[in-house]
Amino acid sequence: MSNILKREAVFAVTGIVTVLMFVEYFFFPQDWIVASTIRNWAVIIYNISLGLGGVRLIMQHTMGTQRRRENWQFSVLFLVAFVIMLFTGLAGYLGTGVATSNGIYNWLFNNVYTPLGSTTYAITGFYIFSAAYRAFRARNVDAALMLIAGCFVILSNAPVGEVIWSGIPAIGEWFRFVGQVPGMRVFGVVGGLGTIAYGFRALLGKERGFYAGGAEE
Amino acid sequence: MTFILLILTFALMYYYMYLGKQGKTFKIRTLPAIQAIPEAVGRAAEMGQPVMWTPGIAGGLNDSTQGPQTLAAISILEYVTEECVKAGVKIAAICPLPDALPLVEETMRTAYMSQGKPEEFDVESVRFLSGQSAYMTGTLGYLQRERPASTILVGGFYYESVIIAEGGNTIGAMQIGGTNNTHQMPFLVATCDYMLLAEELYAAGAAISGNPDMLGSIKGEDIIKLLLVALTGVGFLLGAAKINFIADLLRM
Amino acid sequence: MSGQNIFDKLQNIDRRVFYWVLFITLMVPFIMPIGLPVKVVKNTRDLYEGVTGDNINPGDIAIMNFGYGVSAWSECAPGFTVCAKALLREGARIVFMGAHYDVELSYNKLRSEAAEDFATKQYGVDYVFLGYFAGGESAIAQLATDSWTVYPEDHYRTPVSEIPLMQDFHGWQDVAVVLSSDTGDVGSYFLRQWQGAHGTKLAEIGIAMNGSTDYPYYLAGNYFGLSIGSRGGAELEVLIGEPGEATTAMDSINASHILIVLAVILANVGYLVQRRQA
Amino acid sequence: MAYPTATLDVIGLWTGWLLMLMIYSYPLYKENVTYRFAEHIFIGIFLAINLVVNFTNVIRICVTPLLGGDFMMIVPLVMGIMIYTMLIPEYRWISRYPIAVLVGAGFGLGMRGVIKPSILDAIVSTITAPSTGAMMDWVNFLYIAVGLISSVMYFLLTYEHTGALQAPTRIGRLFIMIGLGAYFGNTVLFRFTMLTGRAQFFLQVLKIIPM
Repeated sequence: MSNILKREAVFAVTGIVTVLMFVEYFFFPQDWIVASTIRNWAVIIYNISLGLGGVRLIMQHTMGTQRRRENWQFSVLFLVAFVIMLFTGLAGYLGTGVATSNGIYNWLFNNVYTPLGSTTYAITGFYIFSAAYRAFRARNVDAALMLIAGCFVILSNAPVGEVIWSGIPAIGEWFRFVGQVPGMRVFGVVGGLGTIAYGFRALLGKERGFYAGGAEE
Repeated sequence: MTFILLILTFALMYYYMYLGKQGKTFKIRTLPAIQAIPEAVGRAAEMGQPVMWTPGIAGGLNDSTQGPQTLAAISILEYVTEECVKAGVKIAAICPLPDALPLVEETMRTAYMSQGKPEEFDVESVRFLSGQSAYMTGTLGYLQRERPASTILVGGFYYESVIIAEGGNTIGAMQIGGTNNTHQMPFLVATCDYMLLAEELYAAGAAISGNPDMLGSIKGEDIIKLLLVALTGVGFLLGAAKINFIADLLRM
Repeated sequence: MSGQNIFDKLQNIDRRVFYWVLFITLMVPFIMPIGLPVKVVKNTRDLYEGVTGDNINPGDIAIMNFGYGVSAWSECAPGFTVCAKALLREGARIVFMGAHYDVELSYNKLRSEAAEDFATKQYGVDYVFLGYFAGGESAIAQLATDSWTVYPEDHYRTPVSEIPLMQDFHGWQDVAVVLSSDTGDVGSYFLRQWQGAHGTKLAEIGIAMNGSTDYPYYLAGNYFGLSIGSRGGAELEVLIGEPGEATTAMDSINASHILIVLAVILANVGYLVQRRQA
Repeated sequence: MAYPTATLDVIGLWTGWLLMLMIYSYPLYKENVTYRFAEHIFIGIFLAINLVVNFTNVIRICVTPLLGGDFMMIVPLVMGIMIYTMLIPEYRWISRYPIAVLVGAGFGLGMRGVIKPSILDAIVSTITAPSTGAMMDWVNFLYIAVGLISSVMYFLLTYEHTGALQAPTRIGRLFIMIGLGAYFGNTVLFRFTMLTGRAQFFLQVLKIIPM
């Protein structure tokens, strides 16, 4: 019984939901209330599940602080930042319906979260520079082709490419709009097939990732 | 046509899975990235440092293209964890995906159990980091502080791939990468020692298990690929002669 | 490492040297601008033409999805702003939505950048801001079939049943065009669940990084137009005749792109000479 | 936008500027205490925003309709809460049900959605000959077709790349490398644009250039 509940029934639910999505796509081109409802549920479940990570992270840092693990002071910093932001945000939401209506939340959002988000997002610029420096070396034909395509695209993307040599934009555009098409298209084709095959295997209970220890605790 | 191709794919996969069950053997071609996993774990054992696994932030489970990548990454995690338990190496799983956390934790727990050492599983070896930028900065911090000997960067990655992989390079870690996200492949190719490109990521699970069912399904998939190659080849020749029969057929 | 010759060193320059040089190189053109002309490519022109002239009618409903956060403003906002201006000037009605927590900030920025165009329009009638959505592809598929379940209220908590524009928007059949600007995958959700499933007219105002994956879809006709990165934004600014942020950034882009190519050349000179010596 | 004048806004601007330097101290120098400081603040604040936004979202799409009489909404609400059973070892299995719904929807939407745009349209586009007689268009037509065929063959996973398959799979790999190189090049533009934005912010806060 427990195996049925813990494993088979779980697969059945996955399979049924998947099939409902197929049925809608192929037989109800306008809309099908059953699939639509299930999808709406999935959206809601997903939203609720996002809180789980939060619970885990708080547990992680609280334990780190209690046990005075290395760098525990930073766990305290994390918890303080978290608590202030959470309560001010909720206060704003419960008060007016919009979280940013709370002054403290809004200030932290604009002046801490926003610049930090932009900063960390842009940090890739540095790393891509060193990655290009190391990877773009003509070690063999494969690497040389990657190097040539990469450099022409880089130069053609910037208006200055045309100033250096009038042929750069034409060659760069060829790489961007023709040269790379087979390479990119193949990822669509085989990636798509891979998605279908993986889904099929998982639905049949063959993929370890999905049934993740499903037979027992 | 979509319907026909979907059914045909299922049918072929099922047929070859059936043949696999009947004893017909299929082999997956050598995937250097998978062969390198024991080496990566062995390196960590020699150096007395941990192995880090992370699946990227893109793969929410209800996401059609990213979710399967996370699940494939979890298949690889199970194998890596088993190897780590055998070698007595610590493994840290840094997971930024809340909905995948239960699977990650259960997978590792199961791997420890299968190696007869359930008591060694430390739930804190699964670390959660919320949000992309926080995940990235947190992982960089982890790399610098714990200095893992090897990193396994497989799954649905977004822009954090190049940062985490360059962070791994900085500390001299051996790196195995893998993703089906085209936009991150160039960076993992540039920064990792071994790489699972696109569908190879999904096939890795089958290669690891050696399960005839799974290998059969990959064979079925290959037959579809050959069919598509043939369609493209014939379609190209007909198309060049301005006969659009195949294109019209596929548009149906 | 005293035995290192110059070619060894060229191959192993400390990454921090590059990082410093790069950051400084990006700053210099802001202090000393150059201003090179920007050429408009076909995919950008197709995007612009697809949202102007005969291709869009007054009253048509357009969805504009902020698939980018504040962190990607430099890349996505200029092109997105031009398209919003163009649609408003054509009399189209716009439904704004977003997949990032900070979508409100991106929306506010758009409002201030296109203040003159919004000034003549009425909220709820000519445009509406639905705010953030989570739920990935399921949510986008759901939006196509039953939009009101994804957004029972707009961002300001007004029930959609009380918003005039929303009376005409229940699903894919009501929408003339979808423009998505993404750092992630939302554009591809629209591609599969709207364009692929229902043939909706769709275009992407994408980051340059995704130009390579987006372009084959443009060639195949899935996207009617495509703007690629800040360069695409600068091209759109040329097309609408209003130079803006992307045009300003082009000088720094020029300088940094030359720098990276120089670094790659240096590394290869070192590598090839050393290989010959060996 | 003009440089702010209100004290709180000016402090905010400088806070953002300092936090930026703290984060960039990692690539420009090395991992250090200021980086760790900014890192932990960021993780904490981000998590809180994450929770607030998702909480409001759940209220909006689930609780409000439920209170308005849509009693079916109790199902996803309960299933969502079921995911939290993973925190209790003996009831962890219950969390598999909501995950099954998420995964099922993901698989269904993915498998049904991927075939047309990613596979069929890609092939149709590859085999549709150019409408013009321009030589270059025909060369490109040939290039893309040969490229797609050989690179799909590279991904044949149950055949070793030897014998008759050696040449086409080798060529396929070269096409893939060109694709990845071009991709890398495009990404450089994207990443540098982001960094350009930060360089501009750096100068603006110092009032070296106008805001």
